[in-house]
Amino acid sequence: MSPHEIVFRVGGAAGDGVSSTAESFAKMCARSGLHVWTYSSYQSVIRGGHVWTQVRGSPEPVLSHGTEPNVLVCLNQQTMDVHQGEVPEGGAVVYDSDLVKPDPAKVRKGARLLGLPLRKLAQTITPNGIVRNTVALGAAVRLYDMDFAQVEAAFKDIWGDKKPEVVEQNVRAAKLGAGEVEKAGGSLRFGIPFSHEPRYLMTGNEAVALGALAAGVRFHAQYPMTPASSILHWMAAHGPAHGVVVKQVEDELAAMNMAVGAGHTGVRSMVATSGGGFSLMVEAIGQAGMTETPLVAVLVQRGGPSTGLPTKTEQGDLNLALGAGQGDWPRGILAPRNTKECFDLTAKAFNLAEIYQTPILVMSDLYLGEGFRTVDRPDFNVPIVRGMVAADGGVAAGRYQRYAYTDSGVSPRAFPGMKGYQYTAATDEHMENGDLISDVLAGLPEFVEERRKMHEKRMRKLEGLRKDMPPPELWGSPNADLTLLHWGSTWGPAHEAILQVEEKQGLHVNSLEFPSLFPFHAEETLRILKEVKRTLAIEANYTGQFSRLLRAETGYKPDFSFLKYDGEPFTGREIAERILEVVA
Amino acid sequence: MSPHEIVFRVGGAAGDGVSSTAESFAKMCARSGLHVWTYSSYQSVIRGGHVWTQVRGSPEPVLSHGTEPNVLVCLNQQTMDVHQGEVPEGGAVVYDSDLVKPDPAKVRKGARLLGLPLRKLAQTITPNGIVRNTVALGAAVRLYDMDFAQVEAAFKDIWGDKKPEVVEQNVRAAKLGAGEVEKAGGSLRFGIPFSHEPRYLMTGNEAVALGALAAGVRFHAQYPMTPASSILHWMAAHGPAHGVVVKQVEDELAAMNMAVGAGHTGVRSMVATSGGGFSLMVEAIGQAGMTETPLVAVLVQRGGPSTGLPTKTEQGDLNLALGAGQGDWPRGILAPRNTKECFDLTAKAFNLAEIYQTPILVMSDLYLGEGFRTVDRPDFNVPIVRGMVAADGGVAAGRYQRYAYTDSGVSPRAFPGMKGYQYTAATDEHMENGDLISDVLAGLPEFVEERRKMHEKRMRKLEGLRKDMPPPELWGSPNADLTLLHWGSTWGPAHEAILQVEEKQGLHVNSLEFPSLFPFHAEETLRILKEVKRTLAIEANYTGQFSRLLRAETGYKPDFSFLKYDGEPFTGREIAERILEVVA
Amino acid sequence: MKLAFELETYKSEIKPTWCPGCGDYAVLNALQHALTELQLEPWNVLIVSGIGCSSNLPHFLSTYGFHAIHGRAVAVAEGAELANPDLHVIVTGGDGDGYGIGLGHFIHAMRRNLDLTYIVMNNEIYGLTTGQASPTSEMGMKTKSTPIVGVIENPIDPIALALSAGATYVARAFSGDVKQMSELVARGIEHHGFSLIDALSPCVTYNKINTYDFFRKRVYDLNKEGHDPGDLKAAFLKALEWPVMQRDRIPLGLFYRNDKLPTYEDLEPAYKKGNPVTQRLGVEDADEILNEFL
Amino acid sequence: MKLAFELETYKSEIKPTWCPGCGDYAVLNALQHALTELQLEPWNVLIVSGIGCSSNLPHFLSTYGFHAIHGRAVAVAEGAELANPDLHVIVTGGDGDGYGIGLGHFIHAMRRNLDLTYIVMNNEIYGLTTGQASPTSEMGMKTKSTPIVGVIENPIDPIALALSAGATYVARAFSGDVKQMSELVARGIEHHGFSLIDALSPCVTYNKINTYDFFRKRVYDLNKEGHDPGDLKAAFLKALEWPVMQRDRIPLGLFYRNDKLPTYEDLEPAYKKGNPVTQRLGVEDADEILNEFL
Ligand SMILES: Cc1ncc(C[n+]2csc(CCOP(=O)(O)OP(=O)(O)O)c2C)c(N)n1
Ligand SMILES: Cc1ncc(C[n+]2csc(CCOP(=O)(O)OP(=O)(O)O)c2C)c(N)n1
Ligand code: SF4
Ligand code: SF4
Ligand SMILES: [Mg+2]
Ligand SMILES: [Mg+2]
Repeated sequence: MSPHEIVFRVGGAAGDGVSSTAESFAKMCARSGLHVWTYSSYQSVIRGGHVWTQVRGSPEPVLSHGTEPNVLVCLNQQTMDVHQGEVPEGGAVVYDSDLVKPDPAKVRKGARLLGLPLRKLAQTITPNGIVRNTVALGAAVRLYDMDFAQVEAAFKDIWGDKKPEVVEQNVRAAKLGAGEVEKAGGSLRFGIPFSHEPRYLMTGNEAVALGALAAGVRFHAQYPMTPASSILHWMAAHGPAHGVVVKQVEDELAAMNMAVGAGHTGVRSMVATSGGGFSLMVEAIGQAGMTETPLVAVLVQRGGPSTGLPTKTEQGDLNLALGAGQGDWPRGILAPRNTKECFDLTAKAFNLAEIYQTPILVMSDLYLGEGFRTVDRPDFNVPIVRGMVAADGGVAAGRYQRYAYTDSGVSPRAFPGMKGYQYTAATDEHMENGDLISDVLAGLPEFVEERRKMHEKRMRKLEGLRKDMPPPELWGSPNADLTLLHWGSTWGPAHEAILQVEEKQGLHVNSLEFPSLFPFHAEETLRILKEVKRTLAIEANYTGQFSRLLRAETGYKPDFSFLKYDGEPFTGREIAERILEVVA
Repeated sequence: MSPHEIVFRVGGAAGDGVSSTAESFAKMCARSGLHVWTYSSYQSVIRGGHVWTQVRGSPEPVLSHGTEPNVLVCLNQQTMDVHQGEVPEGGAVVYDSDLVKPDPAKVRKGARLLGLPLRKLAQTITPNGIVRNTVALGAAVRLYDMDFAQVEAAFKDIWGDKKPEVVEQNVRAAKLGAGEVEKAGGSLRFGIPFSHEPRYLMTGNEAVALGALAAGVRFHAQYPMTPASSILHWMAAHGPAHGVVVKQVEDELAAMNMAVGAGHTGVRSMVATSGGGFSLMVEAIGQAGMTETPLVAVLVQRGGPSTGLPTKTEQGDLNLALGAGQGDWPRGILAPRNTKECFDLTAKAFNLAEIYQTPILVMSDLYLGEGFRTVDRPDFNVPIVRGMVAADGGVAAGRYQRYAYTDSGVSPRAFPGMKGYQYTAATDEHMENGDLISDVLAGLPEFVEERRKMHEKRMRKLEGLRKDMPPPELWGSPNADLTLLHWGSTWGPAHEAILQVEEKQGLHVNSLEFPSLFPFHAEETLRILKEVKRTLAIEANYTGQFSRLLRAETGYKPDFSFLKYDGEPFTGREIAERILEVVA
Repeated sequence: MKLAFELETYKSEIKPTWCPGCGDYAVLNALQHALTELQLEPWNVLIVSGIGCSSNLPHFLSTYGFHAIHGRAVAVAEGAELANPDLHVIVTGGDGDGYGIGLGHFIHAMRRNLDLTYIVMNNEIYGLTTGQASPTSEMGMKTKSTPIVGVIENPIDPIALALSAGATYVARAFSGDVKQMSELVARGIEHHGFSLIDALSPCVTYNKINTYDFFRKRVYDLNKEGHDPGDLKAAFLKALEWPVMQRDRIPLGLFYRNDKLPTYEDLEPAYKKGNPVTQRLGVEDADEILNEFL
Repeated sequence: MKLAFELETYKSEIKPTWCPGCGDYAVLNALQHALTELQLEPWNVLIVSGIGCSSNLPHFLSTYGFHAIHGRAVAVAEGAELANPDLHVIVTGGDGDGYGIGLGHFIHAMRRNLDLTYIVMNNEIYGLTTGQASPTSEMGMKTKSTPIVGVIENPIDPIALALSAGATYVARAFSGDVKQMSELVARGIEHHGFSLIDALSPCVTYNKINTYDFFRKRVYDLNKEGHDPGDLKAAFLKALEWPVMQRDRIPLGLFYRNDKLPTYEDLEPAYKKGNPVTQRLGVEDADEILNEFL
């Protein structure tokens, strides 16, 4: 059985260059016209440990990184020990024959064992053997019958014109590897059709950064934290050329407070972090809610609690996002399901933040944020809606009412620098003109009333915001026996599972998914839920944080749940298994 | 109609000594054998503004600070302007006749107007007239027919033996005021029976501090923040004599992290703060959950969001408490309803924290935390249960398993200093012995399993914890037409309202109340809710945070709600009105 | 010559809510004088503060203001300044706010040498929370939070910290001398880089030790005594005089000034495209950006 | 004489997970030597760290350890030390952890002069997060987060900050000289009060500028050059040498030591009742406490 798709896995120790090898390979796949999806399993250490990356490439759209690798590259013995049994019939295990020994008892029947003296071969090109991984890569390229032109193009892309000798060495190394395959049986003859129409390949984090850039972000503050760091890296490298001030700051408290200061002056402002860092932003994001300052906060979740599993995925920060900041204030929470939505919803978040003058969170996770996926060309021509601004250039008649009571709860903003609109924004409760209630007026009957009105004004924004947030979406056959409920990155594996049980078991399963989580579309959700039969909630956390939100908002309790909290992303296969269990 | 109770209100500007005058008066009431309940309305400013305190004293137990004052003392014109219309027939308005003018059109019929040259009278005693308020106090004492012996005793208590001349001056001043009343019609003849059996008078914050002391707290770290500051003040003054290390530290991050360090060494450790400060503790409290470090965190809520209404009350930090810290970790949340429970539940919190080796939150609010209430003598003889500790003095056989898997999820603790039990506690995911999973092992099949087991072990504690947390309580007539749902300080006004509508309208209303909020007693609550007719949820916040929790946990949605978010505490009267509206 | 902006122009409708006699009145006054001297347009000035008595200051001015959360004023101000470098961003607040909870931001901002002016109303106490020890409270001082043996921590030496951290304009003023203070503030605002003015501003309600009198007896003008603000090492030695070395003489004036160093804004590459606030949004060259992903 | 505790005694079962050549091996080694020299009982030593490559250190020792969250190690350690002053509490971590996100705690701890020893593995980079600028990164250094013009902030001068903040033992060591480092660490642990050892500990993976070689060419022993650690002013001048004044000569050794000042623990009134960890819980004299409320 030839699989018609690539599932390439390379493993070694941290420092072995596993992920850069896999990235090059992913790029080659995308350039060959395949749909690509990657997953990197790594640990919180710079050298050592066991890391591996899987690259799935297929002429058809893909929805997960797949399961069994049909080519496995073992750069060290541990990789062999851990993964050798997973390569199916027809696949190949490539390994460094000087370092690594397979256990024939564990390797599956029909999987080709391809031991190559990788380092020695590499040393024929450079004495330090630095191109070792490329030799293996070349072997894989040959095993999959990929076009060598893409190899060359990819290396050129990576090292550019600046290091032609490196490109040349790598191309030679890849050819060496390919030659070895030739000697040992040739390709695997999967017959994968390559269109050679290059596809865009990016991580969710990069898509977030691109979406922000398209939407006109002009200030980005971040403190490094896995798995959000690559947003900072991309922004720092590319933002300034587009006029974006990008700052690595002293901590996440500073990041959020700076973003508030920047947002206050009228630029589109943003932070990105993971749960631990977001925990430190909790006080300051409430400040933005109170001063009605727009900003976008990207929260890329990882395994918790506390430092937890820094390099593993989870969806465990929803309670944190819902509860961030003392008291009630209007927040919006968007949750992209895939790379495209990372771009789209981030761009949208900037509009919502400015229209409603309040922080909008974009919640993703390690699986989505760090994994490479092919996408259609993102459309940079996103609408830019800046919301209500006080008559620019004019002068306020009388005292400017920054927090004027309105039906929508939104009041026209003015920015420092605008003549005649001077006011002071305050985190204490205040009146329409910004003057404090808290300092000498609180408790006086008319100011009790004022407080009530101002608090209601702020909270009223949630109504408009809800309407502007993307509603829940029912995907799949309309009359399904089971409806999956999920959010965020579970989208891919969930869809894959649905297609799988449809194809294999003839089951009709659909899924109700939530690109926005707050303010919650309770009515719409209930309307949909009334029509469905049974439900299975799928979440990557222990307590079912989304299910709790759903129940708090609608009273609805999913019939079944599938909770995973071991740090690994869901696979289509395990969701399919759970579906079968449930409908049985 | 003579009211048989004291409702004394004194108002002026900040800096006028309003609250200390009221405190002295409250003390006199308590010493006279009355039940006392106070409320202070003040603002976030040190001088100026309009502040007032109400002291209710009654031979019967009281449940709120009451509404209309039967003696009002106006130290400035604004107090007169704001409050003069509230004094009912038979009451009296005392005011400084040189500064303040009543508006006869606004004063109710039958309220006695008692203008006294307070400052001038005071100046006959000390040239700076510092005892001005005491003159007014003396007038009130006389108006209520209180025993002058209590006045003297109270002043002695306040200034002690150290300042006999101050005591003497104040007694003389009070007598001057009383003399003026004599001249102007004598007492109000309420005929309040004074038992003169002194009662204990304290704030909720003091009760928390006492409860902690009784339970053996040995480390307390805090950063000042209204309305939690008085916990620090009391502790700083009294803790060290009992061996408690009490530290005002640089910020709330430090407070929580220090408490974690202290808890780790084996002392009973505590922090206190309000919502803004708790926001800064969010990351570090998750650290305690992960390292399984016991500690008690007291969260005294005030008006939000952000800096909000620093001197006003609210119950708006429940979402914050429920969501604090990325990922899932086991937390307990207790919510005392009254001063006695502030003592009891704080003491209990220390036991729960050590038994379950995890942070326990005690949530109160400004109304409860800062208000003075009479209580029965707190019993310091609280049980002290320290939970599982590794064989003290012994030496661990093999490597000590700090996080050994157990059915309860609780593993025997060892403390630094115990020979042979050395281990490293880590916020990264770890194994039974504390070694990290996250650094080189995460993602390997057996450690995926290990992570799952460790996470389940931690979260399993919630089951035991739930059983040990005080369950919901149904108070009042068993077959009521309406059941109130509420938590925390709403207890008093809610009970008052229930008694009121029972007495006046013959309505049967009871209330379901929740001294613990998390882990939630879902089954028990549902069992009770099945038996009740209609429900009215009463909460001091905008979004109904408790109602959302209730629904998330049980699916139950209260039939009606009464949400208040103007910073003022509920009054029995307004709850009664809402009850009538609802049952109409 | 008639001024475009009189002192009155900078006053807001709101009367300060401080206690009568509070040192913060003098700071407000000095700041108003400095703004008048510099004739800054009120709409191009942004005053950022934290939380505390002192942090109420922005409300009393007719400029733009941002009354942030406790301890974060400097960070908020950095964001505003970076987003719109054409604004005159001035940070005001208390010793607790800036040297206590906000200490990290304070030092990191100085090492950035951002073009900010920071005026700390240092009253050596927590005013708004009714009298707890502050990071500048003297050893032994009894407060609500240190009632038994008093403060047992060394006070922060903000001048030495600022010098260590790279601030390029470091001064100390005293509310008892508004003239000197407004001069130091005006020069600080003018200064191209981070300027700190530690303003000794007595809290008449809660600090009965560090009163006007206390300071009047001890302060002296270090510049009049020949200190050269161009000499960093000398500045350090002056910084240590008080509160580290002794309690008897307190130097006021300009400790250090260095106009030769580039500011953060001078070095920030994004400004090549202009002030972020006035840039057109959207991206011109999507292709160039996207090609990297092909 | 046979030692009760050999060097080996202090090693845990876990092999360090640092990159081969990482400077942190030397720090671990120096610490083990210091513990051995001082013959501290492993069960009475608590090593507290934050998060970072360097912060993994406690796992490699056979003492007690607390591997806290990023930037909070000092605060956690203060709590542990205050709760059980009989422990030897040592804090270890990175430059980002201590001088970046943790800067506020660092300075406040020093002004308390708590009896803690703090060893900062200063590699001038963020190691664990794969190579961003740290607060001690040099101006101009290109990193993942500063790829265009490099770092544009002045580096933190931890020695000057420590001296400004009141630390009573301030030293700098280098991973290229384990002997000197273990000597400085041992004296720091012995020292009664807060001791800082800024340990220059190259990150061989992400910092290609501040390498062993870089340091070897520049370091010198300031004590051998006659510096008197009793002289605070001289210590300041030495502190400024690098990185403030120049880049060519980097002083190592003991900048400052003052044994005459009381520690926080000396002044804390609660210890009259003994070590909090060993006190009996509960209250003896409820009446006395309660009478205040009558
Ligand atoms: C996170 C947080 N913690 C605590 C507080 C309470 N608080 C308000 S002002 C203040 C300190 C005020 O002292 P300082 O900054 O010196 O200003 P001052 O009132 O003396 O001018 C504190 C602790 C707060 N608002 N937020
Ligand atoms: C609140 C928070 N923010 C960010 C991180 C991510 N993080 C982990 S280690 C680290 C910096 C490490 O640098 P350093 O402290 O210098 O240690 P090194 O790895 O260089 O030894 C960061 C930013 C975190 N764990 N927690
Ligand atoms: S309390 Fe002190 S700092 Fe606050 S306004 Fe009054 S005098 Fe000023
Ligand atoms: S990345 Fe750098 S600091 Fe981290 S272990 Fe490797 S060499 Fe050491
Ligand atoms: Mg102050
Ligand atoms: Mg580092």
